[in-house]
Amino acid sequence: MSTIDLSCRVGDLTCKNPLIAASGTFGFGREMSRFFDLGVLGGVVSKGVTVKERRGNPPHRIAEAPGGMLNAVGLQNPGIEKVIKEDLPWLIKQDTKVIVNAAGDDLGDYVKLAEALNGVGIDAIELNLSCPNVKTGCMAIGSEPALIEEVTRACKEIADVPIWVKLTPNVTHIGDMAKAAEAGGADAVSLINTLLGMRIDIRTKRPVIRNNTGGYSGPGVFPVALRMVHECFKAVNIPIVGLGGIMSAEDVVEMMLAGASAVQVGTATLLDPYTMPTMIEALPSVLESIGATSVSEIVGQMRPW
Amino acid sequence: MSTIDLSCRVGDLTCKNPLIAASGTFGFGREMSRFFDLGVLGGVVSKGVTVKERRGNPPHRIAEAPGGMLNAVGLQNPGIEKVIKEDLPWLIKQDTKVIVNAAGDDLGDYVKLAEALNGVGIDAIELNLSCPNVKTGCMAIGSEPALIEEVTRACKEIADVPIWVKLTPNVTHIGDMAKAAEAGGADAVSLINTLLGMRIDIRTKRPVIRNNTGGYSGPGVFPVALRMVHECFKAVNIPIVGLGGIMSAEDVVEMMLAGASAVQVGTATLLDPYTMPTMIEALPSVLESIGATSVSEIVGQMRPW
Amino acid sequence: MMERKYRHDATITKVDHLDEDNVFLTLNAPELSELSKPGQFVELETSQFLNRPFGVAICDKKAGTVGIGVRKVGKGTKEIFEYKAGDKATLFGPFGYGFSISEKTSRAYVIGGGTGIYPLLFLLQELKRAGIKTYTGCGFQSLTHALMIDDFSHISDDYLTACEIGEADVSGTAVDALAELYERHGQSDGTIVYACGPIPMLKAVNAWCEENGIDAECSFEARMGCGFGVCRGCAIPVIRDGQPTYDRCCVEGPVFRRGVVDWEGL
Amino acid sequence: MMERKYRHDATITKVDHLDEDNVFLTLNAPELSELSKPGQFVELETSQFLNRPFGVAICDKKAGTVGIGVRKVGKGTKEIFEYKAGDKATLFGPFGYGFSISEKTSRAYVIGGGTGIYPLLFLLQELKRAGIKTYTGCGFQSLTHALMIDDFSHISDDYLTACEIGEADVSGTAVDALAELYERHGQSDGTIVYACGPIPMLKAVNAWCEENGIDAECSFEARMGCGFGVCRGCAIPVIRDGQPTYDRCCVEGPVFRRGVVDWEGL
Ligand SMILES: Cc1cc2nc3c(=O)[nH]c(=O)nc-3n(C[C@H](O)[C@H](O)[C@H](O)COP(=O)(O)OP(=O)(O)OC[C@H]3O[C@@H](n4cnc5c(N)ncnc54)[C@H](O)[C@@H]3O)c2cc1C
Ligand SMILES: Cc1cc2nc3c(=O)[nH]c(=O)nc-3n(C[C@H](O)[C@H](O)[C@H](O)COP(=O)(O)OP(=O)(O)OC[C@H]3O[C@@H](n4cnc5c(N)ncnc54)[C@H](O)[C@@H]3O)c2cc1C
Ligand SMILES: Cc1cc2nc3c(=O)[nH]c(=O)nc-3n(C[C@H](O)[C@H](O)[C@H](O)COP(=O)(O)O)c2cc1C
Ligand SMILES: Cc1cc2nc3c(=O)[nH]c(=O)nc-3n(C[C@H](O)[C@H](O)[C@H](O)COP(=O)(O)O)c2cc1C
Ligand code: FES
Ligand code: FES
Repeated sequence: MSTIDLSCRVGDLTCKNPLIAASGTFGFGREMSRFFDLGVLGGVVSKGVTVKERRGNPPHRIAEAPGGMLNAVGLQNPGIEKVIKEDLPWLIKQDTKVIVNAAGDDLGDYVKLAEALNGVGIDAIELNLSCPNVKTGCMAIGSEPALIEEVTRACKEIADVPIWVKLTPNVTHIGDMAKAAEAGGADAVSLINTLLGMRIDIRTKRPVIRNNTGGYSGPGVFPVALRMVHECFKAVNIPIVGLGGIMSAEDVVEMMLAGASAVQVGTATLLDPYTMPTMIEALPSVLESIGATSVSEIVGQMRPW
Repeated sequence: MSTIDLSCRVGDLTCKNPLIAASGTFGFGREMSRFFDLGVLGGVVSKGVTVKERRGNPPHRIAEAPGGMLNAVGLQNPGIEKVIKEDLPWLIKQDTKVIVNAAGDDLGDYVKLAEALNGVGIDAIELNLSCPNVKTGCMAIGSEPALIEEVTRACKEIADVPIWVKLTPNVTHIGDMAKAAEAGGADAVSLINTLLGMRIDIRTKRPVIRNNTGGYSGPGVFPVALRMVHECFKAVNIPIVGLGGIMSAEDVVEMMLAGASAVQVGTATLLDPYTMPTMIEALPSVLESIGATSVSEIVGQMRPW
Repeated sequence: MMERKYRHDATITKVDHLDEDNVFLTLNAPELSELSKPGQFVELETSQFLNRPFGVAICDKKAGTVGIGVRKVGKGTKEIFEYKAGDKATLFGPFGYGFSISEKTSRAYVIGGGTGIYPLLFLLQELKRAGIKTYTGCGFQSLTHALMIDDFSHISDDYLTACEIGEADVSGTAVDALAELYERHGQSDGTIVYACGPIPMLKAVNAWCEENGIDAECSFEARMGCGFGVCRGCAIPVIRDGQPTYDRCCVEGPVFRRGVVDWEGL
Repeated sequence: MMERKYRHDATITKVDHLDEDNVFLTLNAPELSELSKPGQFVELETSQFLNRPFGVAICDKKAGTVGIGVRKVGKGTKEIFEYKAGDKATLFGPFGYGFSISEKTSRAYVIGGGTGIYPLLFLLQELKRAGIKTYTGCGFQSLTHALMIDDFSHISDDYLTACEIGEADVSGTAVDALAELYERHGQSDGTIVYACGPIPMLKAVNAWCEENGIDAECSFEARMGCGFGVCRGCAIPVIRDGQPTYDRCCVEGPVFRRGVVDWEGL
């Protein structure tokens, strides 16, 4: 019906549309396949995977906030070996791009994960240098440009697929983090991971989340995510995958105008498992309404004052 | 009726209750006096004042976001001289504490403002080291611990009233900023100012706000504000004035449990001018419901897991 | 509990859908109707974050009701469009500096465009009560977009609809209607133009008034944070003491004398 | 447009306020009622950010309706408490692993506490249909807090209300009711306990079952992000392969065999 071209490119990777499921809100995809054929999506990023199995944090892991939620799951996952054996084979068979979100405590972990993923048949690795809910690695690495560059370079040397670096928004200068990833050879940066937040149960005087703090996501973070995507767009030449609070096809367009070559959808899926197909269905008419004939032509087309 | 003691202390300053109007959403108080007697409030922080008159940013200055709003007013104000002559005399006559929010481009500006405010009869100065909507000063200073300390110390040497330092949340380690203020001799830190954000009008492809970026405030920032208040509470010994997204008496209690000795209310007033009296009326019963007999006893009483 | 004079928990008593995009709501809000003056506005709560400003379009102090006309343009007004009689609505106001009706005013040209016409109804009501002759011109894209013609022609001493497309009293803009009305009724001491509508229309009204040496009061719109003067979000460029600066649309406005407005800066 | 099998835009057909805090909603949602099994739950949209999980309490596949019982505890349920017949509601589901009804089951002890009783109604309906004898005990704070006694006693082969305060069939907890029922009806091959209620009650049920060598299926609650297995928010401590780990309340649960639950870790 519509003649709008939805295909988009993130470096060498071409996706059928710019909607990629974000890490941690889509499992390893299989649970979602009862809702729809994953082939409708541009791509799927797996739950964060670590070298060894992780049990994750004790409950409560979730708290609510106006315009969003906090989580501190703590990277519960079966470990890379099991994921490669039991989860990825199914996911790779789906007609969509598969990106594995890799999380570690230190450089060695990231290297091990990149090595293990060689030859598995995925389309990219997303280095999670930004999870705020674990004690070591991740966000600690992701707020130090030198560490970002080092980890990225090491993985880039080993991996046989593109490396995306996922950045934390809990930093003063996000552009510097993107530059460090670029310097390390990253094929793309994805942002934002969650904002570090907290909620207290006033009755028990306890933090609602057992981990005390949690990562804040949802529409309440959208303005921050959009600003940071645009800052990175100005700072680096590698493509940007934009996420954080995207709830509608209009938000997708707004994020791409700010400079994102593709987007990821996280929390919105939790509220309605059909959210991503709904956005994909709505996207052509939103693009038409602003006079665009393809999705790729709008990337970074925001005109600052 | 209720026997709950609402009085609270921020250092040497005693307020009749912990609800202080935040800067920039209460003008210089006079516009609000048609709604209620300012004597019901714990205190009022003035709009940000600069050495010279400022015209502010061109419109649009406001954008909406789910769970909040963005603003880039750009510190429109008549300049310190006129404020002292025309605005403060009225405000000081009200039966509430008066804090002047002072904003500058550099150390010299802050010193001039502190000097000018000597003997005027206000109760404290809040150094705005955090406004994200002006090109120089403010947030640039507020993200550098050394500069925070320097500006604070210089003002502290001159001023005849307590110095509060208002911090920006757009930093990696908020605790370090609070420590710098403490090292400079600050009597209190107040936080958070707004999160730097952006919105784009997808039809015009222009940022909704003429300034391109704006400061994000409202309930959507509450979890971040709460987490940062608690981080500062752990980092320093001076009192903390907590703000960011407070919308109800329950939020006041949550913020104080996290470590705030008093709170400020900003954006909520824009949605309903009677918000602060409503919160003050509701506060005793909320405190009662958690078994407290005074507001001061709950400060920092959150029990981390 | 403290009195809340400017807060109104109203009931919607009547909903008139004027066309596919415009609705006229009548609200039962006695204190609000008691306080309101023409040109002032209210802030209406919706499920959107900020309240939405609308000019008071009708005010029946006896019945204790006010009316507002709302055009569906975005999320908030889309929600308002679905309101039904009996629904509750929270409003704040009235706010702002309205139209001034001077003792010296003898005749008034009342010019509206688009949704700018709504608040003019209330103005016309008060002008009539003050015994002032009113000549009204409303401009629309086309006749199918024209609104409330009957109400306006009924209350005005002369009324013209102007449309750029299709057949109307005047083919052209609201300012062409103004010119035609002026042609018919001329001026005398105490002639004034009242205008409310989109910026291009106001600019054209201003230019025409400049040329013809007539004073005008123009009602502006601006994105508002609060609506009552504390946030400085609603900047309108003006000239004060010869210097360009920003007034607050919600306090010094929404109605400005054309002389203070910084028309270049708009 | 793609089919949305697990999304239901339902209409509320009936609202029964059971007491000041509890409401029973009947919703017209044919596909949902077609799919639902006892112990499964739905996620109900409200104006709060996350959806709210409720066990399916009644399921009339012929009428195409489901029922849920809701207790007012916070913001979301306060909103639900105000729903009126005719209102629309969006639900997702059914989700989760429900109670299993085995061919071998001969008699079932059904134990509920607080809002945990609601999903047991649907279970009792299916147990009855399968010809299994049911002995039901529901525990409440006091008799004034007791809910749906008629419905439960009507559908069960034996029914006892237990209250810690005041006069009831059993003075004590739901587990005391269980003991009393067991006293009366004993066990045979294929006896099972089904339980749904607060953690302390489930712990007591587990301890009692341990002692008496009877198996149990217990339905748990956990804060949920999604309700369908992708966020890992809803952790329930279990023992798998001898190791403590976390299962998902929404996929492996909400109903767990008592043997897999890490009762110490709760
Ligand atoms: C003093 C005043 C009087 C007004 N009187 C009327 C009236 O009588 N009838 C009528 O139909 N409209 C009137 N408007 C315009 C009306 O306020 C906007 O159409 C409405 O706010 C749009 O809200 P939305 O959610 O549908 O649009 P969105 O575009 O979704 O709103 C996004 C944001 O922009 C603001 N906004 C959008 N358009 C305008 C606008 N034109 N002016 C100010 N803010 C805007 C909204 O308030 C909101 O904050 C008036 C505006 C002002 C300032
Ligand atoms: C599988 C399952 C089945 C349930 N069945 C029923 C039922 O049949 N009837 C009934 O009345 N209640 C049931 N509950 C509990 C019900 O979900 C909560 O009472 C409800 O979510 C509270 O929402 P609120 O906004 O009123 O409370 P708030 O405290 O304002 O909610 C804050 C957050 O905590 C969550 N939360 C609060 N209490 C609970 C709880 N007990 N369990 C899970 N999450 C909670 C909310 O969902 C929300 O995310 C069930 C819960 C689960 C997990
Ligand atoms: C429950 C939950 C689990 C998450 N787990 C991960 C994870 O394992 N790895 C990761 O990089 N990001 C994780 N995230 C962050 C999201 O991928 C995303 O960056 C963030 O939520 C912002 O996007 P959103 O607002 O669209 O959710 C998680 C988010 C949520 C809500
Ligand atoms: C319209 C507007 C103007 C503001 N102006 C100032 C200012 O002049 N000085 C300042 O320190 N903070 C200013 N702020 C920030 C607030 O004081 C407050 O720190 C922030 O909005 C977070 O609190 P809130 O969510 O309660 O609004 C302004 C905020 C808004 C919304
Ligand atoms: S809208 Fe806030 S000052 Fe005008
Ligand atoms: S609630 Fe998301 S996995 Fe269970």
